[in-house]
Amino acid sequence: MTVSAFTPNEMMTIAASRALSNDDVCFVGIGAPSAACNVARLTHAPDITLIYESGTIGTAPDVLPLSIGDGELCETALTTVSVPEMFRYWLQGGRISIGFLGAAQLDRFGNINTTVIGDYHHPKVRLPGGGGAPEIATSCKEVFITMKQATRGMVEKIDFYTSFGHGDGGDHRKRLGIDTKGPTLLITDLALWKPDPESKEFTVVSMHPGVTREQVQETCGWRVRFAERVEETPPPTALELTTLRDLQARTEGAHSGKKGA
Amino acid sequence: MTVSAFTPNEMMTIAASRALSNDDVCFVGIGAPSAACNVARLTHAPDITLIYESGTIGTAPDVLPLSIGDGELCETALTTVSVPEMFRYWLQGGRISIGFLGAAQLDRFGNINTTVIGDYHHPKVRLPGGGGAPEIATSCKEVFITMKQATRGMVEKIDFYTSFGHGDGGDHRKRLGIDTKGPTLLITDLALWKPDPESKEFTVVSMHPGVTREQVQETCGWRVRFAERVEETPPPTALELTTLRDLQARTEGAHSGKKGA
Amino acid sequence: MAKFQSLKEAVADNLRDGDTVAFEGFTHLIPHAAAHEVIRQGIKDLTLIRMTPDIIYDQLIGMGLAKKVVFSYAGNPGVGLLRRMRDAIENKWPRAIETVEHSHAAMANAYEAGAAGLPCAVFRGYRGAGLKEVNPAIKSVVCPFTGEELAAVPAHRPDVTFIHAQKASRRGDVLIEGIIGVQKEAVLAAKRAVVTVEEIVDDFNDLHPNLCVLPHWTVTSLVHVPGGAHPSYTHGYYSRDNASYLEWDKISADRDLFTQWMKANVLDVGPDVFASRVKGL
Amino acid sequence: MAKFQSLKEAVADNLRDGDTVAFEGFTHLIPHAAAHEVIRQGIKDLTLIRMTPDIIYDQLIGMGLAKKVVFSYAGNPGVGLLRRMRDAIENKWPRAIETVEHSHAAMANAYEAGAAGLPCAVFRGYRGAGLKEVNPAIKSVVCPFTGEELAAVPAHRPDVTFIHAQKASRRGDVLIEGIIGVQKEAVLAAKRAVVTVEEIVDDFNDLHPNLCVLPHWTVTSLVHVPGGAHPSYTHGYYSRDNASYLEWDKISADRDLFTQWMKANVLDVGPDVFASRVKGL
Repeated sequence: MTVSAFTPNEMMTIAASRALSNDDVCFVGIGAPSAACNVARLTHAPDITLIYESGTIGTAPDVLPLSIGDGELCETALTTVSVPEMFRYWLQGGRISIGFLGAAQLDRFGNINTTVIGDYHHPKVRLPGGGGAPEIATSCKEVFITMKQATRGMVEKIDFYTSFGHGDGGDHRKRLGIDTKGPTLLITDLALWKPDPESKEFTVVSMHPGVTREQVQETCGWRVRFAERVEETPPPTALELTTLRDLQARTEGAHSGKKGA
Repeated sequence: MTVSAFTPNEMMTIAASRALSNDDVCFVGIGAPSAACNVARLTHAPDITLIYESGTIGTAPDVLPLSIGDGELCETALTTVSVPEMFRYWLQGGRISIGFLGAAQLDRFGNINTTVIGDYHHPKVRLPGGGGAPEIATSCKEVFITMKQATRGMVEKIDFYTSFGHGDGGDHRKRLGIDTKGPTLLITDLALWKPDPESKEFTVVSMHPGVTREQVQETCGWRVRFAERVEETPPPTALELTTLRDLQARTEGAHSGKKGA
Repeated sequence: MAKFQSLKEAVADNLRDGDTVAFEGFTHLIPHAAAHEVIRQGIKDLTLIRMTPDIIYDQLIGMGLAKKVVFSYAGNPGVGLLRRMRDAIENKWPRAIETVEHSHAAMANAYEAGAAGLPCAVFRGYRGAGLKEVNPAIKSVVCPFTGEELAAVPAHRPDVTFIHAQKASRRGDVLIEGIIGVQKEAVLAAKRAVVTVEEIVDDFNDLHPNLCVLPHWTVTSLVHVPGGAHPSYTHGYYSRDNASYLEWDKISADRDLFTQWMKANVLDVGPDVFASRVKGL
Repeated sequence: MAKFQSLKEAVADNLRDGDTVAFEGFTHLIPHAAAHEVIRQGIKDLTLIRMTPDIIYDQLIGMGLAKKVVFSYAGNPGVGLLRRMRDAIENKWPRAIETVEHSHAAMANAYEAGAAGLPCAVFRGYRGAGLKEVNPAIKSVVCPFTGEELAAVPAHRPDVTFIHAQKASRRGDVLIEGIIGVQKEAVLAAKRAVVTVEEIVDDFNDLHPNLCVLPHWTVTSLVHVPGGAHPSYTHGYYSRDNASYLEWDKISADRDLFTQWMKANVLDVGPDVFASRVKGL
């Protein structure tokens, strides 16, 4: 295996990790966000503060947690607080710089649905729901979203507003009295997107190596806007890729173990 | 010294201690309440739970604290919580059975002033203020009041309502939506008083040994009501008196010590 | 005052048909043994409160014991969806259930308000969120100083809360360590509280003063159930049985398989099996 | 991000004339050394917030540095009244001060709300109490579910909070143990926080997970001042100097004696004297 070969998923995680800095305080969701945050911590941002909504502040897990409340998170944390305190003092208190969210459905303004497909009261599919997302979306200074592109997920109109992004765009957040920035970055397996400064519509600013505009459009349910100048995302470095793969291998080993393993 | 000789102060403290039981959870103020609660704990109520507003729950101090937050309270407590938690979960949460209050001024309905003598905005004497009292008076299931009788303290009309007792009497508490009992016992150096079931006016139900009705009236600023049948408070037992005196001697020794003592 | 009981007695004495009940534990310390005893006793028409319904509510719902679920995240953590809960919502199997859905922040604040004896929780939440359109229990109050509209939800006041904890002292005080979640609040918010513990120790004399401790007079019943959180975990005792969480995804996918599994692993056994389930974890 | 500084720098960098400032510590861990540095620097027109004003506010007020005091209990704990504060209120010496008076519950809730980023605190308080007639900052909100009227007070949001704590790690994380009071809330509610500590340790790797810890990114300045709470105490380091509290009653009773004492014991010395003051306690 050469490190130059990488999957779109790996590129997505690594691109997300690069958007994080040493001074960030991140509210981390499980899955891709957790991998990205920990890759950042293990590469260019060793002092980044990772917070999981289970109450663990300043965690440094050696393997990725399967759940948001794995023991490893508490054992490696600076401190572990109660869940009400987490939501009151730390999230609502405005102390989180980056909130990471995933999405089942996403629209061009960064509004997210993870609640239901179909009508809320008679859903076609009942999804897990919002968890911390409604307040993560409005209390964190900025929100990063990660998801794999698919027309099923990136849709013209979401079925339910689990969490608010830029609403109908423009100054919609401001009109609701929300003074945080909201979604400032969307990291997919194909591209990096940023909201247009005026309309707040997500706009492709960088495509990952080898990705074409057609691929980006084909996997997206709305008509994609590209920035005037679209960069190419630098490919994963050897360090980034081995860090991610080592982390995932350790994680696999730790979680697949049956009793006593 | 024989144990049969006792001071009015000692009688007051011991009479107060007798009103407490093993199952009580007491919110303890400094001074006479603290002595009474600890005498109860050291005699007939070893399992009583003492709580000080500094956050210490289930304390068992060997000496009486000088302040509400002495180290001894924390060292002997089951647990020590933050002050916001103390006021939210433990006091406001309705978990305290007895709140103990003292008073600079008291009226016949158990309303207390510890804030100012004279006008609030141009006080003759600025007193320390209410501290925890306004909410102790309404959140504890019952309130016990201790004070030494004096016409200066037991007055027809208090200058300021630091904490609410029975207001103007009758169902005044209920009319304000307060569903706790309020003052149910007043323990002075001369007598035990209980509110009349209807009018809620404090009524002498027991006088301490050797005390006369005249003494009670002379030291009280309102016309005293006596119950139809006034008991005589049993004098301190040898155990009660030695327990109190030992506690006070230990306390004296601990607090008068200069540095390094 | 805390009473030491068998799990059977503790459940029978405290939980009745139609009660509102919270089982709490945030990934950590989930009271599985207690939930299984409720299932064995068939206590029904329950209103279940829980931030993350998780496997135990999937089981209670799948067994037809829930009439309503109040929740904020209905997933099998790290695995996927709750298939029995979905089946109840989407297909009314084995019965229809009502749902009251909140955000985590709202649920945590509602427990906090319950513990604090308040009628409602006030927080900055639900701004722009769809839940306030579909959940009539989400209202607002206006800050009298700034004019800001804040979210308000009713305080949680369960009839009974069940939690699992590390230790009880002989007097009945309870120690919770590690990821403490909302358990203290859930106990203090409830009329009655049942706590299963890994271990009973003589006293708590040597504890650090600032740990999460519930005094004995805040607990109704105490039960010694080693392993009682499995397949969740107990910090300091055993690890999370991640394989069981993955396995649940398969078991819960099929009504028959679910029913068989519940019979073999819940209905036909007792709380003593939990100790053996955590051996080697 | 926490910066390690001298006390002189930390005060000069963070506190300005006219600021709103909280010095917290509930009997325990009162930041005396920091208050004395503020007095030496003569920073004035301060709005002082503190549940129990205590000796340090008596000193700041007596030195004419306060224009307003927000408080809930103005006493010398276990001793009596605060004589300098009384002199300012009753006789405007050395200057008139404005007072905003609350109950402990209101003050604790106001810090909690400040830490939680809310504009106001909502609680069940002040029922039948006279303070709500004289303090216009006490208002109410109505529970939208039960109709109950609840008290509301503005959140505390000090420009600066000063606290004293046991330990800082080299990274700047802070540990508070024992009677933790409202210090965590007071720090999180403030725009800037200055923490004096007894000791600086390499790291906090061996701490119990559930202690009261402030991460370094919540603290602005850290200062190593052994004994910095004297005559208050630091759990695990030295005891309360009760004799000094009793002595203060005499010193503060007389304006001249007070002025002389302040010169000799505050103005003419530096923070290094605190270490010697706690020897043998």
